[in-house]
Order: sequence, then structure tokens, then C-alpha cells
Amino acid sequence: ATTVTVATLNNPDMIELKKLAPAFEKANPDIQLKWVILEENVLRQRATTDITTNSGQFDVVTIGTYEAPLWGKRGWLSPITGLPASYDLDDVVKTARDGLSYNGQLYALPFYVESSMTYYRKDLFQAAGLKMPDQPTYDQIKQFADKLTDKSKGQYGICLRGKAGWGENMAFVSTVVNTYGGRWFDENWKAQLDTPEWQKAVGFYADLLKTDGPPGASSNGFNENLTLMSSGKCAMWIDATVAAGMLYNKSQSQVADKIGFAAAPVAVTPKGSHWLWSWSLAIPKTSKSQDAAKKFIAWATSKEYIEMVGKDEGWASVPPGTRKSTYARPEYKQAAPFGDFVLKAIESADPNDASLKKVPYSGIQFVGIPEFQSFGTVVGQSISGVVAGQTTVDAALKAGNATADRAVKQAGYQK
Amino acid sequence: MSHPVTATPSVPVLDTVKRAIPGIFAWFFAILLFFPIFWMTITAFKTEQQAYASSLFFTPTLESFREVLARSNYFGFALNSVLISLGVTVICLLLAVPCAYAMAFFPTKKTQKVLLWMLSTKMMPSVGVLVPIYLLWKNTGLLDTVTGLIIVYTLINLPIAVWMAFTYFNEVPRDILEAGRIDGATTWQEIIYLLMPMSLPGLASTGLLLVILSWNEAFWSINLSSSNAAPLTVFIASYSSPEGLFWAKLSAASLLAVAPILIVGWLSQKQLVRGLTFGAVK
Amino acid sequence: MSQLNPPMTEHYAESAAERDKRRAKSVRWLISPSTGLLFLWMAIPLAMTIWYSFSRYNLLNPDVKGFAGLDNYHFLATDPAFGPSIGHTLTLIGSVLAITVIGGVLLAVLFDRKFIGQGIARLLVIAPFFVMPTVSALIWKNMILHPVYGLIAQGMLALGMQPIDWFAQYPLFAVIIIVAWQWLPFAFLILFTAIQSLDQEQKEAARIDGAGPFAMFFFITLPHLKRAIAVVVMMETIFLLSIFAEIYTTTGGGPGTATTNLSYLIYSLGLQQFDVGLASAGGILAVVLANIVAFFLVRMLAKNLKGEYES
Amino acid sequence: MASLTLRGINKRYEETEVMKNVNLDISDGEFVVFVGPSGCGKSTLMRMIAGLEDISAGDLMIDGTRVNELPPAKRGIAMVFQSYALYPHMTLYDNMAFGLKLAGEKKPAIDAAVKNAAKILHIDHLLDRKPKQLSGGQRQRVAIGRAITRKPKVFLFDEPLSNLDAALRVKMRLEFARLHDELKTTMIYVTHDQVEAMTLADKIVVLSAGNVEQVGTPNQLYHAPANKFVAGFIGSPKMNFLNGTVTQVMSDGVLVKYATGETQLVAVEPGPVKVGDAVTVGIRGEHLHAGTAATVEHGVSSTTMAVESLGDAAYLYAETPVAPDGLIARIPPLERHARGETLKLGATPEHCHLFNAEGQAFKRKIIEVLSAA
Amino acid sequence: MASLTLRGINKRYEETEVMKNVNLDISDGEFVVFVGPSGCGKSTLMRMIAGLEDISAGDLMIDGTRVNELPPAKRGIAMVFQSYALYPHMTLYDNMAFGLKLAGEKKPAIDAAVKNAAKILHIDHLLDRKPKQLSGGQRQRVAIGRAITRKPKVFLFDEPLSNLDAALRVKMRLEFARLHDELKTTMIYVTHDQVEAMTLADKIVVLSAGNVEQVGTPNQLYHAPANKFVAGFIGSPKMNFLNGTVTQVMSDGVLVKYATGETQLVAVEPGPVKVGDAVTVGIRGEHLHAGTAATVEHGVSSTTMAVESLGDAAYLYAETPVAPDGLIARIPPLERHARGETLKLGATPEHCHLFNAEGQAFKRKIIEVLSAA
Ligand SMILES: Nc1ncnc2c1ncn2[C@@H]1O[C@H](COP(=O)(O)OP(=O)(O)OP(=O)(O)O)[C@@H](O)[C@H]1O
Ligand SMILES: Nc1ncnc2c1ncn2[C@@H]1O[C@H](COP(=O)(O)OP(=O)(O)OP(=O)(O)O)[C@@H](O)[C@H]1O
Ligand SMILES: [Mg+2]
Ligand SMILES: [Mg+2]
Repeated sequence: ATTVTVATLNNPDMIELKKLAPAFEKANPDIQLKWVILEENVLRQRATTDITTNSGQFDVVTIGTYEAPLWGKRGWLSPITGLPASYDLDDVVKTARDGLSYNGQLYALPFYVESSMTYYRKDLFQAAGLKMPDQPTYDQIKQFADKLTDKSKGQYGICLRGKAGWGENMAFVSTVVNTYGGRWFDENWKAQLDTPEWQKAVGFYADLLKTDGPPGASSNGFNENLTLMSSGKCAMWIDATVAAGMLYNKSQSQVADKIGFAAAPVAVTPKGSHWLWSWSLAIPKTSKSQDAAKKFIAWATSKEYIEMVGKDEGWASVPPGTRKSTYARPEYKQAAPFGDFVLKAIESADPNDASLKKVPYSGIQFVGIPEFQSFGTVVGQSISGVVAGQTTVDAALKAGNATADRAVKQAGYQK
Repeated sequence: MSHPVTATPSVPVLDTVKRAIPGIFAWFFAILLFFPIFWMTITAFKTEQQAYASSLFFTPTLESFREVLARSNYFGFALNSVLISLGVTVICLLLAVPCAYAMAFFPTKKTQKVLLWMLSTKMMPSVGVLVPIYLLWKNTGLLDTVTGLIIVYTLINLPIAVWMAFTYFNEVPRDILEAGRIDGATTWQEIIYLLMPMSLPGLASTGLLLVILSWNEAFWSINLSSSNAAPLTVFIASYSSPEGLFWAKLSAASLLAVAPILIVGWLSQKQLVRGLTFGAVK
Repeated sequence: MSQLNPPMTEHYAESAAERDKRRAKSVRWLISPSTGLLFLWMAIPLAMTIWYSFSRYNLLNPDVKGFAGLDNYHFLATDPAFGPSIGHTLTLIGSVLAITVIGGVLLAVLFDRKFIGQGIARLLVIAPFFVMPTVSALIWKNMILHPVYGLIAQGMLALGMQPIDWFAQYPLFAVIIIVAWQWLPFAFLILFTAIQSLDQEQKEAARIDGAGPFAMFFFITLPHLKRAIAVVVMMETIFLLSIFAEIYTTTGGGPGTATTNLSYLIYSLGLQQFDVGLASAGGILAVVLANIVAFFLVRMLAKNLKGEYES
Repeated sequence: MASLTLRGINKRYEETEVMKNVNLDISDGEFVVFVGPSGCGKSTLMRMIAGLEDISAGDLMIDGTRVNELPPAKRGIAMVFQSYALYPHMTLYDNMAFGLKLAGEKKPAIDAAVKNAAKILHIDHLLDRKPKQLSGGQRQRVAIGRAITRKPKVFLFDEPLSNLDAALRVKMRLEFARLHDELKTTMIYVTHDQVEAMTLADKIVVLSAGNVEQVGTPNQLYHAPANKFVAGFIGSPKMNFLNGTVTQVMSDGVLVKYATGETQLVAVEPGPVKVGDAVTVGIRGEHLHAGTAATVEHGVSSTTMAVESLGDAAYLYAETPVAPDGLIARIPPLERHARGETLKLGATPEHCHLFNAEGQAFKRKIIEVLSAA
Repeated sequence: MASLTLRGINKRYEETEVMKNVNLDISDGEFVVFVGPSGCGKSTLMRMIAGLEDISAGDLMIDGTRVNELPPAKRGIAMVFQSYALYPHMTLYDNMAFGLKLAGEKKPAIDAAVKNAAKILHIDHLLDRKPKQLSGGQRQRVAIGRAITRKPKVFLFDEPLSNLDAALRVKMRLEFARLHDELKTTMIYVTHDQVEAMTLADKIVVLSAGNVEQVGTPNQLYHAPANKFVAGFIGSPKMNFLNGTVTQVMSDGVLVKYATGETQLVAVEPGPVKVGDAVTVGIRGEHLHAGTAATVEHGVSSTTMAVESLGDAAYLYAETPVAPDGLIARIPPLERHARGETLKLGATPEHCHLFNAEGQAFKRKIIEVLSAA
């Protein structure tokens, strides 16, 4: 039998995939699946080393919108072609497909897709006599947060990502910077972190978290915030749309019936105010089981799979954002009141037009070059230092600017 | 005569209290140090909701264990851990014993330097040499094999093993080996029939330390193994920050990963207490 | 036993080489498997690392290649986190050593006396030594030090205090606590064995000389433990120089660079962005640092370790 | 300098009683030696005096004051241990000064005391060394020096010479005698070497299984042991014991008949002994004559096993069913006897000891001489 | 059983020469004892014979064959170590069987050899025990048993009794004598206890600083030591040495005058000695009489320092400028002398030894008696 080694991360959707995978093996008795489940950062590091050194340990890797085009361009991934008609590629949300393509060639199939949005506690808002608009501004968010914070009761107005990392705090901070009219680089690849836009955005973000955020905000990432929100500690939370499914799930959330949602807040411009991300399945060039691997990823991102999850776990938990057909289903509409909202957010997130001023790169909450991982994280560390009260906004941004500048200079983008 | 009589009854009471004080302190610190592990253990038997409540009172459930076991092939990981630890221990001892024998019983002026040099290889930061090793392992087909991991761990831990064995051998009376020589023992017979059995307690504690160190090593195992050879450290890596409420599951997984070695350690602690001296006790 | 006739063993050790030259020669090769393997293990990666450290080599960007000269070193040395990372490395080692040695001595002294349940208490004390670094970091981060759910925070809340956000306010301290917790049992084990070897008659002699508990501790017990303490310092330093998992799991080197030690810096600069050249330069610098530390360590401890290797 | 009194001293370790009702008076300035086989409680008794061991019952008095509850440092005693128990990390000077430092003495006073002790023991040139750099005998001296500096009222020595080789032991033994002569302090000395006991003691205390068997001067113990245990324990080679029965009770002694039919006349006061009682005759090696039936009147025929020549004398080892432990006789140095040769071994009546079935000694006729000595 | 020949044996450790041109013949079945002070090279010599130490120069022959290069196991020797060097993890049986097992002997043969050795040593009931469960004497026996099973041609014993207490030492000493009697194998025995040497040896080799000082029977060494070193080393207490000058040379001896003006007649063959030569008179303690100028004709006046009573005898320690090491006399047991008392100590001429300035002994008149013995 052909062995297909799948490297994936440890979030609930992937765990569910592993749980249902025996169905695939049953249907394809000549294919045997092996799983390597790792935490996100470890996974990224392992997958990268494996692919870049042509080690061929994995047949399927789980990668994001950031990696897919970069790796596709390098020829490290097998192009996804020749999918059966029944797969119905057109059903897959276009922005997601575009995000995973390089030069029009698709290199990965999206397993789930997310954007970002605002969650809030309806009960708390009601009690305080507040009302969340469909499209709040950051100023409004600040007002609400101030009102809803009661630290003595362990009640915090807002939870946001603070943990350093290009995929953690910088994903969120980048959207704030975007909507405040800022950008990472200008057209000539000059870093823009020391501009007033960044200062305003980061200053606002840090101040908001410091005054109204929970303790330890500088080490909170998506997971920590999800925990806080679902155990009722936060009044608001701006983060990935996938959280909706979990927050509404009664077995995982203590506030399932009190959650409201709105669009990600805006400031100066709506451009780039919410991100686009997908976890997708790709096949390394070095895989020795190309066909089997393709069969598997097609199955895992198919309509049938979504249906299986719906039946097994409930429709609220199906992998979101990938297929328009999902959103058309009455079961899903009923189970996921946020569905349409999420789909709209995803469809309106355009990686190629995410900032007020022109930029030489694509990506909303990241800069689509390999070097971003490094300087993104370094800048993220400085900013988490600001949130922890260890440095000032000014110092952090100055240092961040230098880092970013140096990185692109070294890599030869800046002429 | 009568003065002491009045004082006598109070003295023993005071004495007992005085004598109990160090014990009370010792217990206090023992409990303090053990507390995190205790807390992890009871959290493993809670539901996720209860896990956040920080309460000592709850109805234990095996729910988290069930989930963890269903989600990943625990026994596969555990088996690898066992294979690797035992493999490392055996090979390390096989290499270290003759080396330490020669160093202890036939020292030269360079012996001390060689030993220190060996120890200094342990200070090499793993992060710095990951890529070279990764490439080497890839090219030799050792990636994701138990053998590959055993080789790395053996080399990492060899200096410690040599040093420990060396200090134990130093305590073996030379006379006995000479008696063996007169009885006609060759070098190998000397090592196998005389030296090893005599320093058994020391070698056992060396072995134990090797088991513990290789069981807990996380960096190389995560980087050099994927599916076939992954030990429990990799198993834990898939729990270190999943989404949603996860402390009970995390605790259950942690407990599963830690328990075997903890039990082995506890059962053999007498050996460890006696043997872990590194020559510090003369 | 060796107490009684140290000159005996020394005299033998001294004479061993000459005494049996033929056998010595045939036995000498027994060292080579170990030293040979270690040499390869040391030399090959080290050579590759040195080579890479002078090259442009980024896994993610194969276009960039060629000889880099000292660029990688320069880049690393001018990184704002470089200086602090060395400071953190040393602070971490120093603090953990201080805590474990002082705590270890204290525990060893407490456990040197008989008390009820001593055996079980000892099991509890040594337990942290068996816990994987990742797991202990996770437990501490999530269940003990967490500013919202952590036991300490809840305790402080219950007492009406504002919980401390350990990893933001005292990040390095928090890391030190975790690492010290893991290594305290190790120090305890060695020191406890050592303290038990203290001659009872010596203690009694001191009692007759009028030594109270404090004089006993400072004049008799502590000097007796000197050698064991030296061993603990040496062993722990070796392991602590490359502490990584605890930092990775808890703070990720942050906030800012507050908990970035050299190992972590190499990781974040090199591995996170897959710049092999940079990581290699970092590795070489770390080897240099390790050797500097080792040099001082050996000088400091040489006197204590002498008896052992003296040839 | 002080007198010591032990009244009904008792010591038990949980169940087992290791010292049983010990009564003992030690006068000021006396050199008392505790002897006895291993495990008889010598160390325990000494450690109780030192205060290192609790006293289960009874009173320990130093200079008439009860000190049962006093901590060791306050009893005015100093102790020298078998293993020396020097502080390995301190120089000799510090080793000797330690007690005084803890007592808060002034520097000059300490200095004087240490220098003085070092001079007495001839180790003043070694004061900067550490114990490791010394020979066994020198270490022993430092241990004594440490005791001297404390100017104690009582010195306690627990087998201080047992770790030294024979030659050094003889030398140090003389040194102890000299020391006692010079310091004139009360000294208590534990040993299981009876030569040490004989040569050093003013008074020997023989212990056995927690009981005091006999207290007396060396000569009293040697010539008039109270019982078979003491008789066998004191003297080297060991006293020869021959089993027999009383056949005749005379005014000047008792006639003992051996199982071989041979006899031995013993000059003791018969007391209530009856004909037919089982008794044991004790004869020291130096009093046992070897000869033939013709030359030796009283005695027992035995088979020669070996002759060991020591230069100035020789020991003859012989076997006879009458003496279960064999016989040892001291014979002139150049006398030869072949292995297997039959000899008659006996002694003059005045040189014999007699013990009843319980091991109690009969009063010897020559006892008056000793009382005078 | 074998004869051993050492020809010009030399041993150097780098710079230092520790054995200097040793020549020695040991006949088949002889019991040879090496004695000498610590560090004189006894162990080194024995270890060279065993093959544990290289021989720097010279020939070592066993039964006429040169064995310098043979490994220990092939020399047909067996060695018993001072520390016993038993294998702690093996039962007695295995300890004794180990050498045979390694030699590839068959099970029944091994069994027979071990059982036999155990019977000889009376340890057959202990064969299942491990060394830890034995007393010192029993361990010693096992160590010997291990040697016996190998049926060696030569037994080597390196201070086999030095770890035992006095009583056991005496017992084991006899056992060695018996063993040699029974096995009749060549045995070489190292000790620095001269009592052991005197009682066990057919032939004693006295070593000093790597040189052979004298080889002879115990009596030869005791009564006719070749030089001052041997005279001082053999005999306990040590021989007394008194310095003087020759004042008269007679046919029946030499008259020596001490610095005090007193004299001592010594019955030696004068040889080339001249009046005025500096000489040393040697007198053993048992021959030194104590008296007054009236009762002792030849002798020296000395001051009594101490009297040690040992029960059967007493030692008198005295000082005189003539004897730098002091004088020790063996006196009757109950004789008393006060400290400070002046006594005249001397001996009959036949009991005196005489040494010239180089320490070489003069031939004593009584030497004929010894040659006969
Ligand atoms: N390896 C060596 N290097 C240099 N000198 C040595 C060595 N081994 C022994 N010696 C020296 O050789 C001499 C003889 O030593 P040996 O052990 O034979 O003495 P010994 O007579 O057995 O003494 P002891 O009675 O103390 O056992 C000593 O002076 C010793 O210092
Ligand atoms: N802590 C203890 N618990 C129980 N029994 C003990 C303890 N210490 C000593 N004993 C017993 O008390 C008895 C006397 O011991 P002690 O040490 O006084 O003997 P000793 O006469 O000094 O012997 P040695 O000559 O061997 O030193 C022994 O039988 C010993 O077993
Ligand atoms: Mg004792
Ligand atoms: Mg020797």
C-alpha cells in the first residue's frame, strides 16, 4: 500500500480530519495515512526544513496563505492540476484560491479559510446599555472597552493578540495599521514603520490593551484569547472568523448563547481592516506518493468531507470559508448564524489591495516575501514589549523599522 | 534535687516540638516542589470546565484521557520513547565503560584534558548545528528513524556517561583487578566479570540518568523525527497550544508522557540517591 | 574506606602507567571509540557550521548564496538583542545556580535528619527532575503563573490583590523559577548524597567543641559540601548554557527580548527565518561563549576536581 | 580535673538494653581504661559521659553535680575519636582553635592555648598544614591537641590508637603516659587492646555485654581476676583453661583431677568448694612448664602442635582434650619440640587460678602480695 | 612447587631506583619472608615476581626458566593481597573458582579443587556466602583458598594479616604455618611485623631502601644480625644501642668504654678492631639487667623514665646520654622503680652485640651454637 504522511497542526478542524480519515482509507484500501500532528510553530519549522532540503518526509503538508505562493514559486510544491469535475473547483471561494496561487497556478487546496471580525458579549453590552454597530470604528471599540472593564471582577473590556509572532500579534497589528492608513513598505521597499500612521496605530493598540486588556496580554495569542473569551472574561475580541464556530459551540464555550458579532473595526480606511488566511493542504515536490496524496487532499477539501463533518460534529463545526456551497446549505445557515457574515468578510479581503497607499507586495496581515517571517517576528517582539510596558512605542518602532529595512536590503529587494 | 523535677516534664515536650521543626519544613518544601505535578495530575482528571475552576473538589473523569488516546497513537510514541531510551542507555554504556576503564586505570597526563574536552562537547548549542546534522541525517537516511535518534542522543550523553563511569571506577580497588589478572583474566574479562559487576550501583544510576535525559530530550526528537520514530516529546508537542479549552487534555497528555519515567525514577530513586555523585562524595 | 588510605590509591594511580606499560598500551585503544565518535560528532558539524557561517545560505531563498565573509557575524553582533541575550544567558545561569545550590543545600540539610515520611517526602522533592522540560514549562505557564487562571493569580485575587502578570512584568524571573524548579532536585540529589557522607564523628567532635546548629552548618557541613557544590555548578552550567525549550514554550523570548538567551536568539534569527548562515554564525559564537564559561568554570573548579583526574 | 561518679547508669536502644546498671567512681586525676570485647558497650558508656548519647536512667555526676542534661560542650570534657575526626578543611591551627573560637575566646588567648598544646605534642612546625598532609601518628596528635586546648576537666579517648600500626602504637602509648603525667587530668580511655590497658591504666574497667565485670589496677586484674572472663581477657597469650573436677580439698589448696586422670594442685582458698565440683584451672602461658611425666609432677599430657620462636622466647602450642581451646606455653627461646611430640604441661600450685562452674574465681593464696603492691 | 632465582633485579620508576641489584635464591618448598620498614620495596619486589610490575633489569627465573616477560597468569604463581581483593559480587565458591574457569577447566575439576581448598581452610560451610557476609579472618581464608585452587608453584602473600586484629593475627599466623606444612609449596610472604617473620619463616630476607640487608633463618637474624639495621629491626622491643669506644682488645672479647666512663665487656671476635675505634654496643631488652653500681659490673647509669607492666613482665624505660634512643629493659613483673630513679643497666658479655662505625656486626662468640641449631 502507498503510505501518505500528513503533517498538520493541532487545531480542532485538523483533529477532526484525522478522526474522519479512516473513511478515506476504507474507500482507498491501497492508501495508508500517517499523521504528524504538531503545534503551529513547530509544524512550520518542520515543514519548511523538510521541503527546503528536499528531504521528502511528508507527502501532504499543511501550510498557509503566506507560504503557498512563495513555495509554489520556488517549485517546492506540486501544482494542483487535473482535479476531477466532481471536485467542483469553482465552488471554492475565489479569494482563497487566489491566495494559494502563484502566477495563476494553484498550489494548495484550502482546508478552511478565515478572515477577522469582532466578537462581543451581548449580555454585557445590554447591561451597560451599549450597542455594537455592524461596522464599528476603533474609537468606538475603545469607548466600549473602557466602559466594560472591571478588573476587580476579572472582567476585561477587550482581548487582543499580544503574543509576539508574525502570525500572532503582527497579524492583528497589521490590520490595524492598514486601516489607519499605514503600510510595511513603500513602493521602493523602504520600511515605513516610523511613520505617524504606525505610531498612531500601535500606540492606540498598546494603550487599548494596557488599559482594558487582561493581564498577561503580551503573551496571549489566538488560543489564549479564545480561552478567555469562552470562559467569559472578555467583553470584546477581535480575531479570526473560525473562532465563531467554537464560541457558538455549547460544549466548548460558557458564553455560547451570549455572543454577538460585527465586522472588524475600521479607522481611516476600510482597506485591509480584516485579514485573509487559510490553512491549506499542499503536496511537496519531493513526495513519492503524489497521486495518493492528491487523492487525499481532494477528499479532505471536498463537499463530501464537509458533509461528513456536519453529520459527525454538527454543522456549526464544519471547516468554514472554503466553499460557497456550504454557505448555501440550510443546515449550515441554521447552525451558523454568522455564516453569511464570514463569507462576506472573506470575499472582501483582497491581499492585493490591502492598503491605502501603494505597496510592492501582496498580503494583508503579512508581507508576501520569505524574509517576513523573521523581521515580522522581531517587530512583533518589540511591540509585545510595548504592551508589556518594557519599551515605548517610539523605540519599538524605530528598532522595528531598522530591522525591516535591513532585512529587505540584505535580500536585495531594495535597490 | 527538686528543681529539675519541675522542669523535667516541659523539656521533652519542647524537645519533641524542636525536633519536629526540620521535618515540618522538609515536608513543606517537598509539597511545594511537588505541587505543580500534583496539580497537573488532578487537572488531568477534571473536565475542561472544571480545569479552570482551580478547585480541589470535583468528580474525577477519564474523559480527557479518552480523548487524548483517541486522538493520537500514544502507545506508538511511548514505544519509541522506550526503544530510544533503552537503546541510548545500552550503547552509551557499551562505549563509556571501556573508555572510562582505560581512563581510570591507565591514566596519562592527558586524561584530565580529554575528559574536560568530552564534557565541553556537551556545551555545543543544538540550535546552531541543527541544519548540518539535519542534512547529514537526510543524506544517510537516518531521518525519522529510531536509529538516527539513538545516535544523536548517544553522542550528546556520552560525555556524561563516561564521566560518571570514570568516577565510579576510580573507587574500585586496584587490588581486585590485579587479583583478576593473576587469575588469568584478559582485559575484557576483567571489565565484564569484575569491574562491571562491582560498579553495578554506579552504572545503574548512570543508566538511569541516561534514560531520563533521553526520555526528556525535546529538541532533536522534534526536528529529526516525524511519524515513524517520534517519541513522547513529539506527542506533547501536538498539545502544547491547541485551540480552545485544553488544560485538562494538556494535563492528561502530559501525565501520560511523564508518568512512565516518573514511576521508573521513583522506583529507582534509592539507586539515584546513592549513585548520582559524579565523584563529589569521597 | 578511601578516607583511610588516600595515599594508597593516589600512589597507585600515579604508578599505573609505568607499572603496566604493555597492558596500558593495549588498553589505550579502548578510549578511541568514544573519543573518536565524539570527535566526529564535534568536528563534522562544527566544520560544516564554520563553513556555513561564512556563507550566504538561506533555506527559503536559494537565490542568495555565495561567500559572505564576516557578514553573518556582523549582522548577529549588531543585532540589538545580541548583547542582552548574552546578559540573559549569564543571568539565567547565575540565578538558577544560586537558587538550586542554596535551595539544594537547605533541602539536603533538612533531609539529613530523620523525620516521619522522609522517604515519601524525598520522592516528592525529586519528582520535578523527571518531568520533560516542555511539560514543566506548560504546567507552570498555564496552571501556576497564568495571570488569570493561574493558581498564584487566583490566590492573590482571593486575598484582594491585583494578580501579577509574571511573564510580562518579570519574564526572566518567571523563566528562572521554572528552570530552577526543574534543576533543584538534581542539586538536591547530589548534595544529599554528599551530606550523608559527612563523618558522624566529625559532627560529634564539633558538638563537643561547642558548635550550635549554625556553627555546625557554616564550619562543618558547608565546607564538606564544597566539592559537591562544585560538581553541581559544573553540571548545571553545562546544561543551562543551552536552555531552550522552557523559553520557547513560555515566553518565546519575549516580551521584547526580555527572555532571549543566546540559544533562543540563534533560534529566532536563524531557524525561524531559515537563515543557515546566520544560525551557524550564532552557533559558533555560542561555542565560543561556552568555552569561555567552561574555561572559567574549570579554573574555578580545578582545585575541587583535581583528585579525580590527577594522573 | 574532676572526679566522675556513675550511679545506676542504664542505656537502652528501644528494646535492647546495652548498658546495665553501671556504677563507677573515678577520682580526680585518675587514668581509667575501659576494656572489653567488641560491642560490649565501651563506646556507648564513654559517649554517655561525653553527652553525645542520652542516658536512659541513672545519674552521671561530674565533681558531684548531676550533668545528665548538660550539652557536651558544657561538661568540661574533651574527646578524641578513633577516626580522629579532624576537620579536613581546616589547618591544624584552626582545628585546634575551633572550640575556643566558638567559645568566644580572644585571639591572643586562643593563640597561646594552641601554641602550648602544639608544643606539648611536638607538632608546632606543622600548624599550617591540613590533616591530609599528615601521617597517621601526626593526625592522632592533632586530635589530642584539639582536646588539650579546651583545657578540659576530663579527657575521653575512644580507641585512639587502633588505626595506627604496631610500632607507632607503642610510641603513642608512651606519649599518653607522658601526657597524663604532665597534665594530671582525669582521663578515660577506651580500647580493646589489653596491652594498652595494662600499660596505661591506673584503674581498668572490664566490661562485657553492658556489665562491669571487674574494676581494679592492672596488676589486680592480671593476678587476681575476679572471674574467668577477666582472666581470659587480660594477658597475652590468653590464659590457658583446663577443665577438671575437685578430688581433694586441703588447707593449702585444692587438688583438681583432669579427665586424663592426671592432677593439678592449685593454691587457692577453698571456700565452700566440695569434692566432685566441676572447676576450671587457669594457668598463664609463662607459668606452664613443659616436661615429661618424670620431670613435671602436676600437669596434663598434651600433643605438641607447633613451636613459634620469637627470638627472646618461644611459644609452644599443644592440644589436649582437657583444654578445649588448646594450650600455649612460653618456653625458652632455643628449646625445640617436634610436632606430635607428647609433653606433660603443668604449673606450680601458686601460679594456678581456679574458677568454679559459674566462672567465679577462688581467692588465690598469693593475693596478699598484690594488695600490698 | 618451584625454586626461584633473582639475578641482579633492578627496578626504577622514571628517575628513582627503588630496587637495587637484588640477588636471591629461594629453594623449592621454602617459606621465605620479606621484611623491612615501610617503603623499602617489599611489595615492589613481590609484585615483580608476580608479574604485576615490569622488571627494569635483571633476570627472574622460576625453576630455571626466565619468566621476565610472562604474564602473571602463566607464571604458576598465586597471590594473596593485603586487602584480600576478593571479588565482592561473587560467592566464595565463585571467588575460588574464577581462575580455573578462566583457564577453561572442566566443571568437575573445578568443583573438586574448590571443595578441597575449602576443606583445608575450614570454610566448606560458607561457600554460598558473599565476602561481605564474612568476618575478617574468614575473608582472609577465602583469599588464601583462591590462591590454593590454582595449585600454584609459588604462593605470594603481601601483608596478608595486617588488616586483622591482634588475636586473629595470632590464629591466622598458626594457620599459615600449618598450611605450609601441609602443602609444602614455595611461599613468599611480605610483612613488616617481625613477629610474623620470626615465627613463620624458613628464611627471612631483610630489605632496606631497595637493598637486601641480610638473608638467613630467624635465629640467625636474631642472634647474629649482620649489621645494626637488622639488629634493630628484628626483635621487640628494639635492641638497645649504646655508643662507646674500644679501650681494650682481648682474646675473649672487647672492652668498650662509654662517655660516662663506665664500661661494657663484649664477647666478640675482635678482628681488625683497634683501641680508640668508635663502636656501638647492642643489647636486647631481655638481657639488660637493672641494678646498682654494686650489683652490676658492666653497664651504664641511667635515669628511669617509666615502667610499663604487662602482667607477665614489665618494661623499664630509661635514659642515658650514651644511648640516644633510650634504653628498654625487660624486668620481672612486680619490680617497681620510681620515675627519676638512677639505675645501672648492663648485660653479660655473651649477650652483647658489637657494631663498628659502619654498622657492621662483629662475630659473636656464641655463634657456633646457632650454626648448629
Ligand atoms: N609508581 C611509583 N612511582 C614512583 N615510586 C614508586 C611507585 N610505586 C612505588 N614507589 C616507591 O617504591 C618504594 C617501594 O615501595 P613498596 O610499595 O614496594 O614498599 P613496601 O616495602 O611494600 O612498603 P609498605 O610496607 O608500606 O607496603 C617506595 O619508596 C615507593 O615510594
Ligand atoms: N543506635 C543503636 N541502636 C541499637 N543498638 C546500638 C546502637 N548503637 C550501639 N548499639 C549496640 O550497643 C552495643 C554497644 O556498642 P558500643 O559501640 O558501645 O560497643 P563497643 O564496646 O564500643 O565496641 P567496639 O569495640 O566494636 O567499638 C552493641 O551491641 C551495639 O550493637
Ligand atoms: Mg567502640
Ligand atoms: Mg607494601
